[in-house]
Amino acid sequence: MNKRVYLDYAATTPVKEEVFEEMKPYFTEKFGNPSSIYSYGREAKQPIDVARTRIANAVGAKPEEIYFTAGGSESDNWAIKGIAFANKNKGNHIITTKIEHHAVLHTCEYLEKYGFEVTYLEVDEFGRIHLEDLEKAITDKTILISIMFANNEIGTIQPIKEIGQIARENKIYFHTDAVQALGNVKIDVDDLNIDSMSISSHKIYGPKGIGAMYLRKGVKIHSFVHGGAQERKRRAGTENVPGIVGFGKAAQLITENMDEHINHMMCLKDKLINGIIERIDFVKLNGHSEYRLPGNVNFIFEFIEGESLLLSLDLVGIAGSSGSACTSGSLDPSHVLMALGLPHEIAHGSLRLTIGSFTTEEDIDYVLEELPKIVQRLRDMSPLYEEVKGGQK
Amino acid sequence: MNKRVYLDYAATTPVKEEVFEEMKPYFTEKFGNPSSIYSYGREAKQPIDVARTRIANAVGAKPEEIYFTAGGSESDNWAIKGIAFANKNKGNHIITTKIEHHAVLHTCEYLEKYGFEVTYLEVDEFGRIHLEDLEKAITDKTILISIMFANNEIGTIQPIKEIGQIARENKIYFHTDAVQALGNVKIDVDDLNIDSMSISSHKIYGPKGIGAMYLRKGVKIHSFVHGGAQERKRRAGTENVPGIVGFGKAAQLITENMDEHINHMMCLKDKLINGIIERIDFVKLNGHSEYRLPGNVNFIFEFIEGESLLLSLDLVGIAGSSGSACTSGSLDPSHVLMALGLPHEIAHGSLRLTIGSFTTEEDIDYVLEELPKIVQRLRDMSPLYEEVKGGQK
Amino acid sequence: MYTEKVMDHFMNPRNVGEIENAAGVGQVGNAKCGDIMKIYLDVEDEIIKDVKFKTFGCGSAIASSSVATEMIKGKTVHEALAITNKAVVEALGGLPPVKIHCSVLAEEAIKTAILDYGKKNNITFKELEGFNPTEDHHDHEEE
Amino acid sequence: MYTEKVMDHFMNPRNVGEIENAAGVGQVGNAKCGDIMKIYLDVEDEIIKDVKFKTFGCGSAIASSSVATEMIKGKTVHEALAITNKAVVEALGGLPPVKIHCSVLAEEAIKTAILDYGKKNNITFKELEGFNPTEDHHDHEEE
Ligand SMILES: Cc1ncc(COP(=O)(O)O)c(C=O)c1O
Ligand SMILES: Cc1ncc(COP(=O)(O)O)c(C=O)c1O
Repeated sequence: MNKRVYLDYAATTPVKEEVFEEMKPYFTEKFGNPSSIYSYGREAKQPIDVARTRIANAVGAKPEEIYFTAGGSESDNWAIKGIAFANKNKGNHIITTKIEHHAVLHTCEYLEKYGFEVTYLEVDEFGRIHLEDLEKAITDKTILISIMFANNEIGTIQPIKEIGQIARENKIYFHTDAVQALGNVKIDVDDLNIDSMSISSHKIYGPKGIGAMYLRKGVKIHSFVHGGAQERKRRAGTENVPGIVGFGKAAQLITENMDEHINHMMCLKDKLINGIIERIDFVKLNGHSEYRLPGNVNFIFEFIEGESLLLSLDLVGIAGSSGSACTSGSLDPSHVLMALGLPHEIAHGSLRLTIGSFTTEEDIDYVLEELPKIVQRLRDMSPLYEEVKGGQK
Repeated sequence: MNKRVYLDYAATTPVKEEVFEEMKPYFTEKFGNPSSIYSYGREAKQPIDVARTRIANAVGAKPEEIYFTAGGSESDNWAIKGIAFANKNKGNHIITTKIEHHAVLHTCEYLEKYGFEVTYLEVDEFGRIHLEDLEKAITDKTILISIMFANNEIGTIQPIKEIGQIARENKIYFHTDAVQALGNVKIDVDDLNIDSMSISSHKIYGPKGIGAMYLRKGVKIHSFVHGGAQERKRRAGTENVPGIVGFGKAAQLITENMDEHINHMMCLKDKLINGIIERIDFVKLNGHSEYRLPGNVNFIFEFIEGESLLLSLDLVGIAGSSGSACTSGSLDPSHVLMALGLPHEIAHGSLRLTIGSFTTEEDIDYVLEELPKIVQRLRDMSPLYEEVKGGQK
Repeated sequence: MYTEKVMDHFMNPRNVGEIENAAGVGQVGNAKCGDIMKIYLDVEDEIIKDVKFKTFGCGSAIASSSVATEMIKGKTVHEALAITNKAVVEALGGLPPVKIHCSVLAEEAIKTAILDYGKKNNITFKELEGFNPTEDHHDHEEE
Repeated sequence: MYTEKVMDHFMNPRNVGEIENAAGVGQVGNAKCGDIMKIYLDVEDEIIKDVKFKTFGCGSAIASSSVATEMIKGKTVHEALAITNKAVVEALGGLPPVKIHCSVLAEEAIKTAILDYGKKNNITFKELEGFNPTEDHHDHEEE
C-alpha cells in the first residue's frame, strides 16, 4: 500500500505545521509553571493569555469566559455536571437529544442516578430536533438544555439560535457541544444565545489533549477538577502550556481562513457525494442536505457491513469511519443512525468520510475509483444481496 | 540578567530532549485517532500501549491498572470522588491529612457537601503523620484513606507502607498522591499496599497536561469523565497521544537512572542546606532530615517575607518558590507550614528551592553567593529585624 | 488488530459463492446484529465434496466463514461436526475478544447446514442432539 | 506582574531607615498577615523635613512604602494627609488587584505617623477624624 487518503477529519486532524512551530519552545525551553512569579513563569503565562484571546475571538466570547480543559469530553462532563449540581436548588430536569456524543449522553445517564431527570429529544429522519418538541419538554424544573451544535456522525446542524432563544425566554441555561462545529460553522455565542459550549483542539488542527469550555459570565457552575487556583480557580492543574498555545494558534488560523476552508470542503464533499450516487446502487445519504457540516459525507451501503467496508478501504490506503456496531465492540449500530429511524440491518452498513484542509481532488477521485469495486466485492459475498439479485432476476 | 538558575523542579520540569524527540512524530505525522481501526489509528494506538507498560513498570503495576488523565489534579479528583461515590453504600468516612495538595484537600471539602465526613490528620513538626492517629481515626464507616506520598512544599515522605498495611488490615482503600514522589523515591504499589495512586508527567521531565491514575484491579470506582470507550471505558476523550508517549518515555528514563539521579540531587541538596546554614542567621530548615525528597530544600528566613525574597532572587536569575500568602493571593501562608505549627509571622518567610536533573554545583555556588546578600538587604528594611537587633544591642 | 491469517482470508476468501440444489444449507445470525452466514454443502457418501459460503458481516465474520469452509472441505460430515469455534479461532491465528462470536457463528453455520442435510436425507446425527442455534451469539466482553 | 516603577522602588527603595527621636512614628499591618509598615517622620513647622520607612512584606508593600515616602517628603502634613491609596497606586503605575491592600497600608502608615505627631504635639487634625486603621486590610479579590 502506497497511497494514503485520510478521510476521517471528524475523528481527529493532524496538527498544522504553523501550530506545531508555535508550540515547540514550550516543551524544553520556556517550560516554566505559569503560576510562578519569576521569569520562567511569566514566559509561560503570557502565551496562555494570547491563546485564550484567540479562542475567545473565534467564538465571539470574552477571554475570561474561556476555560481550558483536557478536551471535548471533559468540557461536556464539566458543563453538564457542573451546571446540574450547582443549580439543583432550582430544578432537576435536563433536556438533551438522542443523538448527542457519548460524552453528553453518558454524563446525563450518570446524573439520572443522582436524582436528575433527563428528556432525550427525538430527531427527524435528517437528524434535526423539532423546536416544538423542545418547547413541550420544558417544565418548571428544567435547569439545563444541552443540544449539540453539529453531529459528529451525520453532520447535521441543529437550529442553535432558536434553541438558545427558547432557553433564554424560559430562563434555562443552554449548553452546546460544538466540538464538530468549531472551524466549520460561524459561531458567535452572543448572537446564538449560548451560555456554555464545549470545544476541542484536535478537531481543528491543534494538538490532542486540550479543549475548552466557554461559560457565560454569571452562569452558576461547580468546579469539576478541584485543587489549585488555575483557570480563575475553576479548573485545577498545572496548565498544559504547549497544548494551550497550539489550540490558540489553531483557533486563530481556522478563524482567519474560515470561508476559504468551508468552500474547499464543500466542493470536495459535493463531488464525493455525487460521485458515489452515480457509481453505486442501493445507497442512501444520511443527514441533512442543507444543515450539514461542510466536510461530512455519510452513506449507507445496503447489504454490506461497515467494518468490512472500512477494512477493505484501509487495505487500499483510505481511512474512513463507520457507525457499525462491529467497530465499537457493542451490539447495536450507532445510536445516531438508530435515532434517524433506520432499521438495524441497514444501519450496520454505514460509512462516514470526512473531508478536511489537506484533502485534494485526487483523493476524492481515488476514492471514487476504489470504493465501487470494494462495495461490489463485499456485496458479491453477501447473502442479503443474493436475495435482492434473486428478486430482480 | 544573564545567569539563570532554575530551582523550582517541584513546580515543574523541562521536557527532556529524548522525551520530546519521541513525542514529535505524533503531532503532524502519526496523528490518527487511536480508536480507529485503520492504519492511522493503529500507528497511534501501539505507542500508547508501550507508554502504559513503561509507566506500569516504573511503579510495579500491571499496564491495565494505569489510566491516563490530564495530570495530577485530575487523578486526585478522580480517585477520591470516584472511590467515594462508588463505595458510599459501605460508608461515608474519608481520612486524609492537613498537608495534602489542594487537589486532594479541595476535593475532600467538596465531598463534605455531599454527605461525606472527612478526618484531616495532624502532622508533627517535621510533617509526618503518626500511625496511631491514623488507627484512631478509623471507624466502621471509613472507606478511603488518602495520604500523600511526599509533600510538595517541605518534601516530607510519609510512612506509606505502614499506612497501606493499616488500610489493608481494615479493608479500607488506600489512595496516595505520589506526584512528587515519582522519580525521586522507589515506588512499588504491591509492596506498599497502594490501591490507587496519582502521578503527573510534568514533574518527571515529561510534558504538561498528562498524568495517570494507578488503580488496583478490583477497586470499585466511578468514571470521572464519561463518554467514549477510551481507557477501558473508564476515562473518556480522544487520547493525548504525544502527551502519553512523552510521559511514557519520561517514566522509562527516570526509572532507569533513578539511583544516579537521586544521588546527584542529594549531594547538591546537602551542599545548599549546609551552605545556607553556615552563611545566614535566623534560619530554620522545614521538613524532615531523613524522610525527605532528595531535591527539596525549604527554609524559613525570619523577619522577611517570602514574595520579596522570590522577587529579589528572580532579579538575579534564580527561580524558587515560596509558601508565602503573597504569592498565592490568599491571606494565610501555606497550609503546610501552618500545619507544622509555625506561627503565621514566621511561616510568611519561607523559601523552597528544589533541585533536579539539570542543576549543577555552580548553580548552588551562585545561590550561596547571592542569597545571603538578598536576605541581608531585606532584613535591613524590615521593622521586625530592627527589633531583634535592638534587643541584641 | 487482526492477524495476517484473518486478513488473508478476508481479502482472499476461499469458497465464496452458492451451490444450486445444495445437499444442505445453513444460515445463522441475523442482519440486526450485523452478521449473517450462509453455508452450502455438496455431500456425497457422507463426504463434503464441495462447500460455499456467503457472509454479511465484519472482517472476522468473513474470515471465519472462509477458514471454516476450508476446514471441512473433503471431510466427512462427522469430522465436520467435530469442528469447534476454538478450532476456527486457532486456524485464524487468533481473534480479538470482541470477535469470538464470529467463530461461534461459523461453527453453527456448519452444524445448521449438516442438520439441513440430515433432515433432507432422514439422517439424525448424534452430534447434533440438543443443538439449537440461537439468534444472538454476541457475548462481547464488557467491563 | 509588576510595573517597572514598582520594580524600581522595590529594588532601589527611597528613604529606607529609621529616624531617632522622630516627631511621629506610625506602624500598621501585622506579621500575621505578612506585612508591616513603619514610617518615621521628622516634622518642622508642619513640614515633613524627612521621612524614613521600614517594611516587612511583599514587593509591592516595599514599593508602596518607598513611593509614599517620596510623595510626602517636603510636603506639609496636610498635604500628606490628602494622599490616598489611589494616588500611591497611580504613582507606581498600577498594582495587581490582589496587591491593592499594600497601597492602603501605605496611606494608613502615613496617617498613623501624623496622628502620632499630632498626639505628641497636641494637634488634632480634622482630616483624621474617624481615622481608625484596622489591622486587616486584605480585601483580596475572590470569585
Ligand atoms: C503533591 C501534588 N499533588 C498534585 C499536584 C497537581 O498536579 P498537576 O499540576 O499535574 O495537576 C501537584 C503539583 O502541582 C503536587 O505537587
Ligand atoms: C460531538 C463531539 N463531542 C465530543 C467529542 C469528544 O471530544 P474529545 O475527544 O476531545 O474528548 C467529540 C469527538 O470525539 C465529538 O465529535
